[in-house]
Amino acid sequence: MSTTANGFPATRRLLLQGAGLVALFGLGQMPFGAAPAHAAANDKYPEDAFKQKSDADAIHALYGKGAEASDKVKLDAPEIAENGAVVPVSVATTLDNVTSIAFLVSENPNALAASYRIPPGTMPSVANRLKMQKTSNVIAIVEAGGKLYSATKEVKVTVGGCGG
Amino acid sequence: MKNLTSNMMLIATLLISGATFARAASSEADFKAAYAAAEAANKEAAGLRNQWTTTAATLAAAKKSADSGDFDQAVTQSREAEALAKASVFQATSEKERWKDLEIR
Amino acid sequence: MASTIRVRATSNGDITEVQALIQHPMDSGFVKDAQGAVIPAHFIRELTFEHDGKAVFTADWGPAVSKDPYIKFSFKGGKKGDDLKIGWVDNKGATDATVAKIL
Amino acid sequence: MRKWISLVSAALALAFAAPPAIAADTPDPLADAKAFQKYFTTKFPKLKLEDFVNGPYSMNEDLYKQWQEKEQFPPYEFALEAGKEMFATPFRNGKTYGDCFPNQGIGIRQNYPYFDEKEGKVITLELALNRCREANGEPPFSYVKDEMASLTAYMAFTSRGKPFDIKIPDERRALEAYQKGKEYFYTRRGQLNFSCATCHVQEPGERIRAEVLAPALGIMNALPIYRSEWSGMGTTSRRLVTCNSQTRAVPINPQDEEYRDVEYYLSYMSNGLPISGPGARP
Repeated sequence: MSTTANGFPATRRLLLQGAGLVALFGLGQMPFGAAPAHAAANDKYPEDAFKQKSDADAIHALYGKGAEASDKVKLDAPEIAENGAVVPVSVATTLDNVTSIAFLVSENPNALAASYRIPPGTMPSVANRLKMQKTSNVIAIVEAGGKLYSATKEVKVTVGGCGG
Repeated sequence: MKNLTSNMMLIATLLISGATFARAASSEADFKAAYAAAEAANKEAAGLRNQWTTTAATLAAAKKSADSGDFDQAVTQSREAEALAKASVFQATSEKERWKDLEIR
Repeated sequence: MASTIRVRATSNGDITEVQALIQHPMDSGFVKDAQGAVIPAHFIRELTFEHDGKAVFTADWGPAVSKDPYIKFSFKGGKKGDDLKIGWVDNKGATDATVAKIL
Repeated sequence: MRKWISLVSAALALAFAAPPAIAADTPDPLADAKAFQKYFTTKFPKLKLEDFVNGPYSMNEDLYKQWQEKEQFPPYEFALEAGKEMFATPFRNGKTYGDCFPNQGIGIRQNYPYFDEKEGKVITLELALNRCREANGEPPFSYVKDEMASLTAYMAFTSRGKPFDIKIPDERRALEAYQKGKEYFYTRRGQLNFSCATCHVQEPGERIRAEVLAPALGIMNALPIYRSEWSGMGTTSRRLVTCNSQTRAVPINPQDEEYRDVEYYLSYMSNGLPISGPGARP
């Protein structure tokens, strides 16, 4: 494209068009699974766990032990969050005797986002909406029969632009 | 034809302002003149309903530099604001016809 | 003042599915306002659902739960016409509660 | 009519001395709308016409799923309820919003904006609502804030599924407003040198800084919208103002004539597509 055809010879420097537009469009894809974390039980508001920065520390504060990755924990989260302010995340499991479910966002200032107490008779399945500061692993922890199981998924988060 | 003329004028203006960059230390009077010129160009853009946010931001930066006594910087920023304002005027003028290129028909 | 809590609870005779949306800013404490001052954290800490005198679901939340939080879960039991009690308390001690009918 | 149009075209052609092939513009809204809709259905052959009212969600599976999940308990729910209550609450003089509108304001959103032949101008729903307030001794609402969004959310909700039915009376000023709206839509502005069309005609379905752009077709049908990016509701006015500032153009005032005209043009382009507002958008 010649500047003459563009019609903006003198002002081209000031117009962040063309190449800028190309650079704005298009974005890489694809997440990959990442490391799980650690693991006990809770019946009070877990003040301390919410204060921890890392996912590992938060899980430890919440349960006092670590978790093992399990394909019986089905974590559903978007590949690319439409907006980091509202990321729908849900988990379901085929595990028995589930007593609690927790969600962590590894890269948030404090990793623990939510923890749910599941009494007998309540289904081991929860959907909620979380805030994500940036691209991060989302970890779901399921406590079942006193043991911890986890599933992890990376969710991409990007900033707003002229979309919508 | 009209576009071409304003185009040439704009190039000329940019060349002139470019040439003056090389001058020695600027005074408050230099700043006031440069700032007034930028404001005038931005007013013209307003008349065409096409001001740029960056012009306003650069004008504000120029004022801030002047307030802190850095008139060299203030003059440079005023000229940048003027160039931006003129580019927005040029854009509005040329778009009066060019918008049709994109039309779905 | 309308309730901050919206609930939809439906029973299929065996399982009751509950969805709730709560009006709350859920300020994280990491966001600045237009003047550059940090907006202090303000979020719901605990949300409970009770059916027939017992808790069927309890949420412990931190500030990373989205503004106007949404939750969905289900539990066994609960008939059409039963009451479901919902209540929350936030980190400033504010509370709200409501009773919804299972449909 | 015809005569006037050809006169204007001639004047335009003279004023800008452009090649006659481009300047031979006889405003023909019906043909424009047909071409406009065809452009989008050709670009997205898998979509049905009514899918376009769901904006970017129709163009991306991952987004569609997130939207479906949000719609289970949509984030505009609170605004909708607030709007319903406001709409039913009488002004201090005992009258209501309904008294200002045909059919008490219920199920009429699809007819806005309309061209007021007496005034010779486009009247949008937001403008009509504020005029209603002022006529009843109430101060107008901000065009970009929550109250206006709530009111229009409720009014849109009562029109859900009804196809846009924008009329352009066969008179000079109406066609002029239409043409100005079209010009506004295609005119590049701001330092980024973007027009509305750059994002919403040329690139819908593409990601710009990772956001999937909404197609211009059907974009008005979903308004007002709850935008996750705003963590709140936005009116049509807010949508237009932010579009401008995102291209680094200084926005004009809400409900200035250009904005009313572009809303008129865009709504007309979506004639026949159902109202889907209030909507939820990224």
